[in-house]
Amino acid sequence: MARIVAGVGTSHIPAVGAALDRGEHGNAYWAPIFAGFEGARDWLASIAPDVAIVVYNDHASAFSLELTPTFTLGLAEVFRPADQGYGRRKVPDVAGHPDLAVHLLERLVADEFDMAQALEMDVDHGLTVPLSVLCGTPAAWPFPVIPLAVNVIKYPQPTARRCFRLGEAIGRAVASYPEDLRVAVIGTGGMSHQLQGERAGLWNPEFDRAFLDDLTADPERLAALDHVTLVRDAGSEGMELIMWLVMRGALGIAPREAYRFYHYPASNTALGLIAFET
Amino acid sequence: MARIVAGVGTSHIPAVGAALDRGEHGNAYWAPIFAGFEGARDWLASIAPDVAIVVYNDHASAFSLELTPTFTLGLAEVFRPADQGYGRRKVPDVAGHPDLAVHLLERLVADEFDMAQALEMDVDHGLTVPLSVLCGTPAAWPFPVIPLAVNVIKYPQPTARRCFRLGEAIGRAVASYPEDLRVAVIGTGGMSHQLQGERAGLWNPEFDRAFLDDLTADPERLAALDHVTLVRDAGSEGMELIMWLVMRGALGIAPREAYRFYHYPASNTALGLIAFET
Amino acid sequence: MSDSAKFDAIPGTYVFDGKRCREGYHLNMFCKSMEREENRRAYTEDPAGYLDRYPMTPEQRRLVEARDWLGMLHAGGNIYYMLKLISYDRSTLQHVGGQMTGMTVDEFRDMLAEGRMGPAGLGPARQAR
Amino acid sequence: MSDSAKFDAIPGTYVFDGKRCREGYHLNMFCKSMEREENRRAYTEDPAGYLDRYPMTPEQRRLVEARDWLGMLHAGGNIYYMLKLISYDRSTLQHVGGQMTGMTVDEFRDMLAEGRMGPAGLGPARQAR
Ligand SMILES: [Fe+3]
Ligand SMILES: [Fe+3]
Repeated sequence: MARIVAGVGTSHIPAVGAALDRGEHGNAYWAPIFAGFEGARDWLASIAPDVAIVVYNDHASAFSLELTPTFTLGLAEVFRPADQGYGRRKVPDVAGHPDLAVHLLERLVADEFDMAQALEMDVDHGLTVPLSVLCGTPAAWPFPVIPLAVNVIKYPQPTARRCFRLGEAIGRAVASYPEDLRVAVIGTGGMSHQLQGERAGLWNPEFDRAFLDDLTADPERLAALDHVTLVRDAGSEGMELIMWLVMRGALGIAPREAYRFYHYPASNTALGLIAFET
Repeated sequence: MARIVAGVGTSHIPAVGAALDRGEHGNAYWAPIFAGFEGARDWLASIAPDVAIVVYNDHASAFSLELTPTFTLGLAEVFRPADQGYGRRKVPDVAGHPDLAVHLLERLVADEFDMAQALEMDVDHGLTVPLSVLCGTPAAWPFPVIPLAVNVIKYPQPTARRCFRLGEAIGRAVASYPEDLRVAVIGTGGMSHQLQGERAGLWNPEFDRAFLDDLTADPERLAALDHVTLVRDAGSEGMELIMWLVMRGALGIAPREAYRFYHYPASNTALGLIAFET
Repeated sequence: MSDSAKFDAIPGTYVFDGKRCREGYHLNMFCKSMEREENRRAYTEDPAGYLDRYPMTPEQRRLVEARDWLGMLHAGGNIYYMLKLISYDRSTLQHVGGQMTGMTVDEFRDMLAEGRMGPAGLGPARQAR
Repeated sequence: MSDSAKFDAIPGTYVFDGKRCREGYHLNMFCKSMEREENRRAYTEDPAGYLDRYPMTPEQRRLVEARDWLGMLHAGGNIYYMLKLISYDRSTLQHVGGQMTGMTVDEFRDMLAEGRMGPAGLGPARQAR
């Protein structure tokens, strides 16, 4: 039987990927940040999951205003890094896990989650940067990945509560998969940030610290956050944190925090990274 | 305040549209069928809804295997008839109702329905044939339409229960719209039919009659139908009947049946048409 | 019994599930491409060259070339995608239904008119509604 | 207070809601088109001709031509779509953030380093985490 063994919440800052791709990760600005990733990399290598479900948002790369699904599950054999206007990132293609993905799809739809299903989908920095953060620069990613894209760039986004419930349903669906698989769930985006408007560059360390703490101490408070509070306190793009709640919902009652790293500023935003074992 | 005043369930047989488009609707095969539509047309003209929500399925026209959403709400100003391989149907473009559509979208997502939202979408016979059935051949359709596309051609489809609940949520969402609007909900597809395999041409009059009866007498039984039962008893494409349950869910406790017509065969399938007032 | 075993127990019926969808992906995408006039023209002018664009299995390609509709269904075809190739051929679902049920199109139409295909398969004519 | 009024009460923040989405549709789709090399080339060769393909309002077009990012945001732009035009320009979100907050890029970077943009807007440097 499959089971969820680990969860990660992590920012997916494109500049982090660019720093690595350009070999600038050793400079004064980036070195402390990449040093902060080391502990998570070592930890994840020791966990060695068989497959990861990566909950991320597409940034108008695979989807566009013509059609915006709320939740999209990727069923393909392989996902290519998207061209976001400056060529595809020179990172490995992302192998999928169609068998588990189809199983999740069937269970989630039966469980009244109205998933969109994708058999072809390019994946943007929302998915590839967390892989770089957690795995460095291998010739191939060390595990297959099931992408789960969440709409956060076009109102109305799913509620924090719905995301948490989706995570719980993923936990049930994984537990009903017959093959022995050790599954990690990675939620990406955040932490507090705002790229737009007269409030661009927002930083709210109190909000971020409480969010990290309450993933263990009071996940119910986080699941109850409404969109107005999220935008007001975490910034218009801080809303991405709802994807960490999918991860948290999948981990069940009382996961153990294994690692944490927080840094500001990284590019225009606060960077957070937190790891859990079940 | 807006309210739902009428509901219709109707087959969306492409050959019905073709018979009308080619002027063959008066011949011996089609005349009894078009005669059966008359009562529904007169009834709907007397209701004169301000807007209709048409729950239909796309037949690989607007969507394709690359990306299949479960529920898609159309927010556009206008929807064009799709080219399904023999040119666009020569029927009027379909005007949308973006204000009500955006309101529905916001309420449904807040209510934990994971809608995809479409700002550009061609509509195929699943939507245009019911308009022909109910409105004939006007120079412009008599009311704007909000398309709600449901995946029924790729497993896993949403459950009958989920469709019923979506209808209930649509009822709540319409009731919270501030403007006075009289709304019709039209569910399309079915009735018993199967286009494929050694069982192609399936007809199950007992199932169909009980389905029509229980829309009034026992909607709970219909909402509890599982996919295996639907495919076994109503045929692989009879599954489309789940879209009538969205309509039924939207009508609330005890709608009154206003009209019914049933005919077999029409093209390869049974044709059903039923109308309700709230 | 799992859902998938229950679906398999339904006679003469093919549920387009995850497995068939993956198997039939390129076959169905070829069929869908027939929606566009420029593709129809390209296929007409050079059928083999056009089919080369879609990496089907050799068996799937043979089934397409032979217009073996039941075979395509078994090999992952989805009837709504296949319908676009049927339209390209200027054929109809009744011709295809006949082939799938082992009848001529006229026999198939008679069978429909007499209502002889029930949930359990072919049988005596149904009583009128 | 409605949700939309509550969002409007948040300083310097634009929620990409249904109204902005409709207003900004062609503006955003123009920006998105910059993802593809052939479009970038066509825009570079004939900016006015290329912009003609997207039926923006004259005001939106003026804002695009002037690279008035805050103006575009007010006129229905979505920052993630605009980012594709920012990339085309070989500019950065820090340059754009500076323009939107009325700073030079260096002032904006200093502001970030000092953590002076809180939920209520600009203020004194935040205490380190
Ligand atoms: Fe992001
Ligand atoms: Fe249909």
